[in-house]
Amino acid sequence: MTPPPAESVAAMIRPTPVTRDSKANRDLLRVMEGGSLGYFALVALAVGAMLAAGGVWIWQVYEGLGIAGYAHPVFWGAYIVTFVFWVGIAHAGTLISAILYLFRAKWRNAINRSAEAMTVFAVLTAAQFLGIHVGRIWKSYFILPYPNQRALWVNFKSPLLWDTFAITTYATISIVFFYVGLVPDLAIARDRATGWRKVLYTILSLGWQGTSKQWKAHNRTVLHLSGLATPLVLSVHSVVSWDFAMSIVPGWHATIFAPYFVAGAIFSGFAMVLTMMIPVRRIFALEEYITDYHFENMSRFLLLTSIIVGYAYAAEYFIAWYSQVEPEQTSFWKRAFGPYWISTWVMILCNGVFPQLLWFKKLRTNVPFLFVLSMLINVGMWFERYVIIITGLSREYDPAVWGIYTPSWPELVIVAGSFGFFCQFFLLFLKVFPVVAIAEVKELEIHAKAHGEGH
Amino acid sequence: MRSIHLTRSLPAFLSALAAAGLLAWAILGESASHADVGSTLVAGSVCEAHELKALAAEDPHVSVEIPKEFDKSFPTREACLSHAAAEDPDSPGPLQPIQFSHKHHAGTYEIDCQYCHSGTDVSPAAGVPSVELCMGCHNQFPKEYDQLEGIRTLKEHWEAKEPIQWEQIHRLPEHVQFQHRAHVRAGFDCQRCHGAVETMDKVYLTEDTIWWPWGLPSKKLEMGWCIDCHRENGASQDCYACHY
Amino acid sequence: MSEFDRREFLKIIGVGAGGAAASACSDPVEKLIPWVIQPEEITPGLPVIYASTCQECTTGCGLHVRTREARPIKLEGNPEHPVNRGALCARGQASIGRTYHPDRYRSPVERGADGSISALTWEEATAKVASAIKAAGSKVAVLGGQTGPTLSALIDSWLDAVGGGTRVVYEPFAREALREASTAVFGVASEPIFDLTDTDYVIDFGGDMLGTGASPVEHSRQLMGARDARRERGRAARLVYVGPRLDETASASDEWLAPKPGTEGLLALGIARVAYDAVRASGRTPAGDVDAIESVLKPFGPDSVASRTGVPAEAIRRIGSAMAAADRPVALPPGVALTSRRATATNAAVLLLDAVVGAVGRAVTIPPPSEGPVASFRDVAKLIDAMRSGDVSVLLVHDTNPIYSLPPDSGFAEALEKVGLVVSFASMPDETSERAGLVLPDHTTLETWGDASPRPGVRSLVQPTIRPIFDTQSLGDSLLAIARALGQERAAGLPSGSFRAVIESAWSDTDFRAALKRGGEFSETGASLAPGVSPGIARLEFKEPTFEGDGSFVLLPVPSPLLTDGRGANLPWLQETPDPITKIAWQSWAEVSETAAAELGVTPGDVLSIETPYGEAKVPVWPRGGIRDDVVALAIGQGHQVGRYASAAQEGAEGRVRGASVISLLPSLTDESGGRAWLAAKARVTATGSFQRLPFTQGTDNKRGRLLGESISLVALAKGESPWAPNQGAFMAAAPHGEEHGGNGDASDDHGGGHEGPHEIRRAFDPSDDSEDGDPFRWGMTIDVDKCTGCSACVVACTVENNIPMVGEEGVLRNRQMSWLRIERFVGDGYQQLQTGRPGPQNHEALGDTDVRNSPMLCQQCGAAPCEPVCPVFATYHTPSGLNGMIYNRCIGTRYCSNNCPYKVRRFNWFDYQITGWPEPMPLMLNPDVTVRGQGVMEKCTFCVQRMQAARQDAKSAGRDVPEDGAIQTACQQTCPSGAIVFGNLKDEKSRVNTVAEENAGRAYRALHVLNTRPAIQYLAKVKREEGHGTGHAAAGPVRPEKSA
Amino acid sequence: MPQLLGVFEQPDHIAAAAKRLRDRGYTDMETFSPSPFPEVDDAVDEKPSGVRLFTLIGGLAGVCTGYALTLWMANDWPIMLGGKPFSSIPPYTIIAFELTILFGGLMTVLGLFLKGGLPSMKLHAAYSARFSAEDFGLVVSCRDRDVPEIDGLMREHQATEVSLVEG
Repeated sequence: MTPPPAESVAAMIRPTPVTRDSKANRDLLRVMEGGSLGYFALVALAVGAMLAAGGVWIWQVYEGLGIAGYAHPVFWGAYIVTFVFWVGIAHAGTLISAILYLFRAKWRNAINRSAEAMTVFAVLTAAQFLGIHVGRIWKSYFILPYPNQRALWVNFKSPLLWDTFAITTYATISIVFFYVGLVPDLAIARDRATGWRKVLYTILSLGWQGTSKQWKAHNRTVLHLSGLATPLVLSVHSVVSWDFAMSIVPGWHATIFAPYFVAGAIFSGFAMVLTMMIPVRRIFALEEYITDYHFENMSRFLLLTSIIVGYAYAAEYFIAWYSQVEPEQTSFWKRAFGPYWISTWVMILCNGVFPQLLWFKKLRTNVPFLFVLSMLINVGMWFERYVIIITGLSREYDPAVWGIYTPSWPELVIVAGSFGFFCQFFLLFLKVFPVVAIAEVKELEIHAKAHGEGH
Repeated sequence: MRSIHLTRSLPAFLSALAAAGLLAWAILGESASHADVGSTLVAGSVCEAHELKALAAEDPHVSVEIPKEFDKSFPTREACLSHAAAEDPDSPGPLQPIQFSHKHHAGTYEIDCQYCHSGTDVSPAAGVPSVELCMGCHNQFPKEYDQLEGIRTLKEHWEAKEPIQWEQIHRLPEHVQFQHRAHVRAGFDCQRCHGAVETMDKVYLTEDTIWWPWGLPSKKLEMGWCIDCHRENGASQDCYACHY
Repeated sequence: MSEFDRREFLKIIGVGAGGAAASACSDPVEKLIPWVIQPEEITPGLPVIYASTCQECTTGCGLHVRTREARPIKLEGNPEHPVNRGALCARGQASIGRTYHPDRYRSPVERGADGSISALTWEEATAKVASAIKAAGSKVAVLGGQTGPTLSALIDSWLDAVGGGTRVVYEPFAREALREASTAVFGVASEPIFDLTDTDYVIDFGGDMLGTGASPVEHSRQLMGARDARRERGRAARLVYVGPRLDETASASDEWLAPKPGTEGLLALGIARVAYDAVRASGRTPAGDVDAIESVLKPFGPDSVASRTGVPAEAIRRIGSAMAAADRPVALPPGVALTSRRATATNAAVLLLDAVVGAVGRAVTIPPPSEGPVASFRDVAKLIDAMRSGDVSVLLVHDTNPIYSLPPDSGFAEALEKVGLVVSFASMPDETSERAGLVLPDHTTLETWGDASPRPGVRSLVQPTIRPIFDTQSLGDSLLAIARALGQERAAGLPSGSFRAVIESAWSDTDFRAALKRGGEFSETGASLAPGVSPGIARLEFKEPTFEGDGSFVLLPVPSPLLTDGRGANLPWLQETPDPITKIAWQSWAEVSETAAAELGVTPGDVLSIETPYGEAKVPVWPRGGIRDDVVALAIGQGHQVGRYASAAQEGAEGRVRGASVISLLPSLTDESGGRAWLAAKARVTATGSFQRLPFTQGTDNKRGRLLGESISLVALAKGESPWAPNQGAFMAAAPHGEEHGGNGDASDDHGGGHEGPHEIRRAFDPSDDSEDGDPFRWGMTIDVDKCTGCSACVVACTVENNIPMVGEEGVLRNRQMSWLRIERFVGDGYQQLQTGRPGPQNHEALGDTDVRNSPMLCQQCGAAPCEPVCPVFATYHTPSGLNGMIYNRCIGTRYCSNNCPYKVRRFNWFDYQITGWPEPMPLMLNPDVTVRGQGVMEKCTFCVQRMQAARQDAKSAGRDVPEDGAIQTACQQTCPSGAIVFGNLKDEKSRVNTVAEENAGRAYRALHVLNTRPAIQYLAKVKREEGHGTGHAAAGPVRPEKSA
Repeated sequence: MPQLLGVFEQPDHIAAAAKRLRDRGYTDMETFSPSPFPEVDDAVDEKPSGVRLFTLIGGLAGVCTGYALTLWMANDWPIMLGGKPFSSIPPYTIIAFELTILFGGLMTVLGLFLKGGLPSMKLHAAYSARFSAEDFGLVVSCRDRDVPEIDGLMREHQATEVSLVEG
């Protein structure tokens, strides 16, 4: 064989031309740059709220749970309410990334990243409340089945233990899922970043370079994680609902609870995604990536889940009446017309009635309206849990010891702090990680380009 | 006070004596038999006297001088040694307000545990003997025993009608209700939990650790340790047996 | 858990002999402090029980003082004592707290002119008093409450010895009118004794004998024994109550009449007249002067009486003839609340009725007049005059608090200013001792010697059971010391030794040691007379009393069953125990009828202004059905300014008055014979427009037909089959009362359940399912709702036995009270009540309706306990003996168990109550056998497991492997005056807990058993004896008009 | 041994190129693509990734652990609760389920790392930022004399440029 002609080889050796970056990269990485005064103001607000709550919590540990508004027989209050609320919020992320992934609903690409992020942060926030609400936080490690000198284990029959397992599993899996999806984008960022970000992304991106082996494994992993996360997300909120359904409290003890809670969770989760993404899209001018089309799809989901939730409300009342069990009837009567009627009607209006407006396409595509509605739904869903927990407990079997619970200010501070806790993470996320799954968005672009060239 | 001081540093004191003895023997050889006053050892208390006698007995070359007032049989040598050992800060266990030696009482003289710790068989609590009980015996003992600091302290308490504040060694948490009588009735020796007290001059918490299959230790008086024994002997594992 | 714990006892064992409590308390826990000299009878770790006598009121119940390491930890009734036979009331249970009260004087103190306080030694104090007395000559006066005979005699001889002077005995609740009446009717000046044993017809003219009467514990026992449902086949006692207000006795009665306040005497005469005719018709003649009787009775025909009292003539005739026909009837006189200005006549009328129906000499005995001074309000008035005119230069006050308990109108406070030196012997500060120049603090009952003679044939001893905690001295010794300080010649007339010696010499006629062991000398054959009616009765004139003031409401001052005349107000245990009727704690309330409330336009908690010519009080209102429209009732006892718990100091407002004192509204008037008249004022009642939340512990008395406090009619009971058999699960009790209460039947059909209810349970109840097969026990209880009067003795007993903390008024306002045992009070079967909004507390009483069910609610120790499986850490679990265990040190405080408990009997330590709530030296009374709970853990009734464990150990030591039936008594059972609670082993067929339940199988039910929780507690339904009467509520049926706020 | 880097703009082009080269026997090749394109990955090597096995093993381990843990602990010290059996499968199934998911998920990620060669310390010499933009890269190692042929093949399949990789 003869060696190749020298000139042809020489011809090939030329400096590679400077690469032209893709639009998606530029637009989406830009989000992470710098940070306006407003941004830092928000961060300060969030962190402040969290610190205030932390202070109150330390005081509570020192002084005793009595500083909260608990009144016999209502032994669960705002803390558990907020716990369930955040667990609910956590569900949209996994749903969007996992379930829609399995259904090959490509429109998810625009929002799944931020949704997953929310999942992670929401679960972390929720987990705080398990600790905040117990009487002896310093002994709460008893709840873990760890080998100990006492030779004493834990009670796996208790829904609270199911909770512990479900929440920890959910936190782990959603973090993993979030990160795995992030790796290719981190590589993109790595290739363009400088300074400390360069170092950070180099480490986090694990030397990703999009080779065929990597993509193969990656696709497979995402598929399997989606497959695992889908039943998980359904189980988690079922388990949370069983905290109530497994008890004998009138208004809690209902078979409908698991599906009802899951639907509610997805409902509130989507609402929260909207609440967060609408401003983000506006501020960072991402209209091109997060389009009204995405929002409309989400509002379709809102409509669907709202109908399910509304149906659950109706079913509860029907069963209470139909069962002819006096305590059940009383409990539900008190719910609607008793001391807590305001909460109940807030819940019914915000979750059951207002979302029906989404039947109109005009409103589905009206972003400001969606924003307001999503806010209302968040409020409504918090009150849903409040109504279920508090009214259930305040009117039980022994009329002699019915009681009224009203949250005390320390409780409310801590609840507010939980929002700060959640938001600080989300704000941080905006500046550190690509807010949209760039690689996946690009996949669509490239396809489009290819087909644009008429194949 | 000197005697007390000497007795307290008894081990050092003895080794010093031995050294002195050897030195004398090395230098003076045979002539040490009529050693001069300089190398004569003088006892400052009955307890020292006991030690010097013992020394002289095993080494005729050492010349010891026992003043008349210290040439007594009481307190006995055992008493002196126990008393000294009971206040040895280097031995395990906390120092008690009185140099009381369980070895001396329960070991040497084989006094039954329940003679002092009465009620163990009928009551949940094991009684701590009253000063009166101690005095019951110690009143009858010869005056010489007052040379021991412990005895003097005891009598001071008795005069002042002041209870003695012992250091507690075997202590369970507040939420444990222990029934001594149940365990005594079941025929367990005190040693099962309290260790071989009759061999201790100064009582301390003996080491007794069980290992669970999952590789964790449970130390004496910890819950796992109790449970282990309860399982071994088919005793109740009802939480209410101990916690209420 | 908490630093301050049962080990505290080991720490201070030395105190028993060393007497250095204060110093010992500060020692580190790791110290073991034995005795210097160990008393024979004391084995550390084992309780020692001493017999003594309760001094909380003048009844004189026998005590068993349970001590651990020479420290009283619990008071129990002395089973041998004829008065209380082992039971004890709430007040007696709480009185242990006096000894450990943080307010107590630590030593004698002197109050300077500028109010400055300075501590004195006893020598100084004694010297000061002595010199003052020397100077005063005969201008010395002793004002004190009723004391034991020996002390009383000593005081008299002491007065003579120190140079004369006046002595006044003053008891706010003295029953002078009764003594006077007995003088008039029988010519014997003494208080008759009423024995309800085996009575078959009892009529109480407003004495509230079961709550605030002369001897509630004794009368509860006797009455409940006499009307035991098991005797219904024979002739169980009927109880008729007469009074303006539905109080404890009325709630327990079969028929309740509410005549115009003050006309009870007239009603008695009316009944007596009917009875008299019947008696004569049956050929009997009442003993005594028949003409006098007839002349007195003549004007009181049923119809005229009916018009004057407002009681239907039919009732008068019926009751009259029933009394005459009865085999062993008895009528009891009115109590404090109804001592009007004609109290003597009223009492006389009642005694006359007794004489007419032949009760005298049987159920009613007249003891010979007691020697020694007796309480007299007239003497008090005299003393006040003397003080005002400066004839008293040294006043010694003991065992009483006149500044609080005398109406301001009496002028005592002003007169006190005129007294040179006031010496108080109070052991803890009260309004009076706060104005005393010198305080020589007395021992408490548990620290001192003494005796009492409740009645002829019964002498009982008081003996010290603990070394004085503080530098105090018993009254007797103080007096002797003063006398000696005055010099030999004066002291000569007095005994030389200590007061203890005085007691011993007083008891020299008996075997003192034996008496000490038994608690006294009891021979039921006390000398008593059975005189006939004397002509003296004709001197009395019987007519309606007069009232001061022009208000439209009669002001009814009700003695509190817990705080008595206010002496209990500084005991947190009593403050925190809800009032048996209204379920309000820590506060005062004004009771008016619902119609009156509607006219005033007030709802519960609205503050009323109650105004008499003598004063005004602003009190939140509690409208109720069970009170006459023309009456406003206020409980006596609150309204203190002094005392950590009596005043609002507990809420951090030092010196602010807690609640309101009704006494400040009352005139200082007397009845016709000089006794104090309480029912003497009319009040003007207006709404102030302001509102104050009342600390209710029970929001509604409507049980909504749920299976909680049940009742059953004689008809249904006779049928024999239980309406609550396990296979008839329903939230609504399936119509137990037959047709005339058909309402309930409808209820059950309307509102779920009934026989075809969805919650049907087919599984029969077998206790052996609920404990391990190997285990000999399944602990259980039988509670007789028919016997429960709601007196709440069990609540206090439980609190003291189990180291349960107090949470104060704020705590109660949030329903955070910690009591493991509460008494639920329901009226009627209730109905499904669908109010809207945030309704206030509900009340469903009605005039004449006695369908009140007091149902003690405690942990049901369920066999299938909902609380157990939900605990993630096994902190609550099922013990082999079938108990529902609660392990505090394992609890992490998720509170799920409480959510899942249908009975809501679990309590949570919201704060570190034990540490913050127990000031020194209160922790010394902690029960060392019960773990002290710290912050953040759940707690609940354990059936007194500490007692079980002890008993099982004792049994084993005694060679038995199980304690025999009755060896274990729970604290609540032990103290229950009416014996409503029986505890025992359900697995043992012959145990009382089983036999009692079987004998009453017809009325046995398990609370909310449709939830299939398989409770270990069986309730026995209340029996409705008088169909038609006492059922005004049921007549209204279950569907009452909504009363929604 | 020279390496040639061909840059493509469309996935199907690079896929075709890769296929063709493999047919010609050039098996030692690697691709860089900015987004997941199965056709590209399969062109290099159609064997499926082995991640699935990891997931399976993890899941099975999880479910076993779940039941073993609960059943053993419940019976190591049996404590009565509301009259329920010590070994009650239904509640324990929940624990087992959660552990299945947990272990399965973690094992899957392990699979990603092992099969995807992550984390890798240094990047491929031919890799550059353009491949995380929109371009596709195909690197082929070959003998010197095969360079022209490969160059030709790549350009044939619309490689925008072909170059030798230094070092």
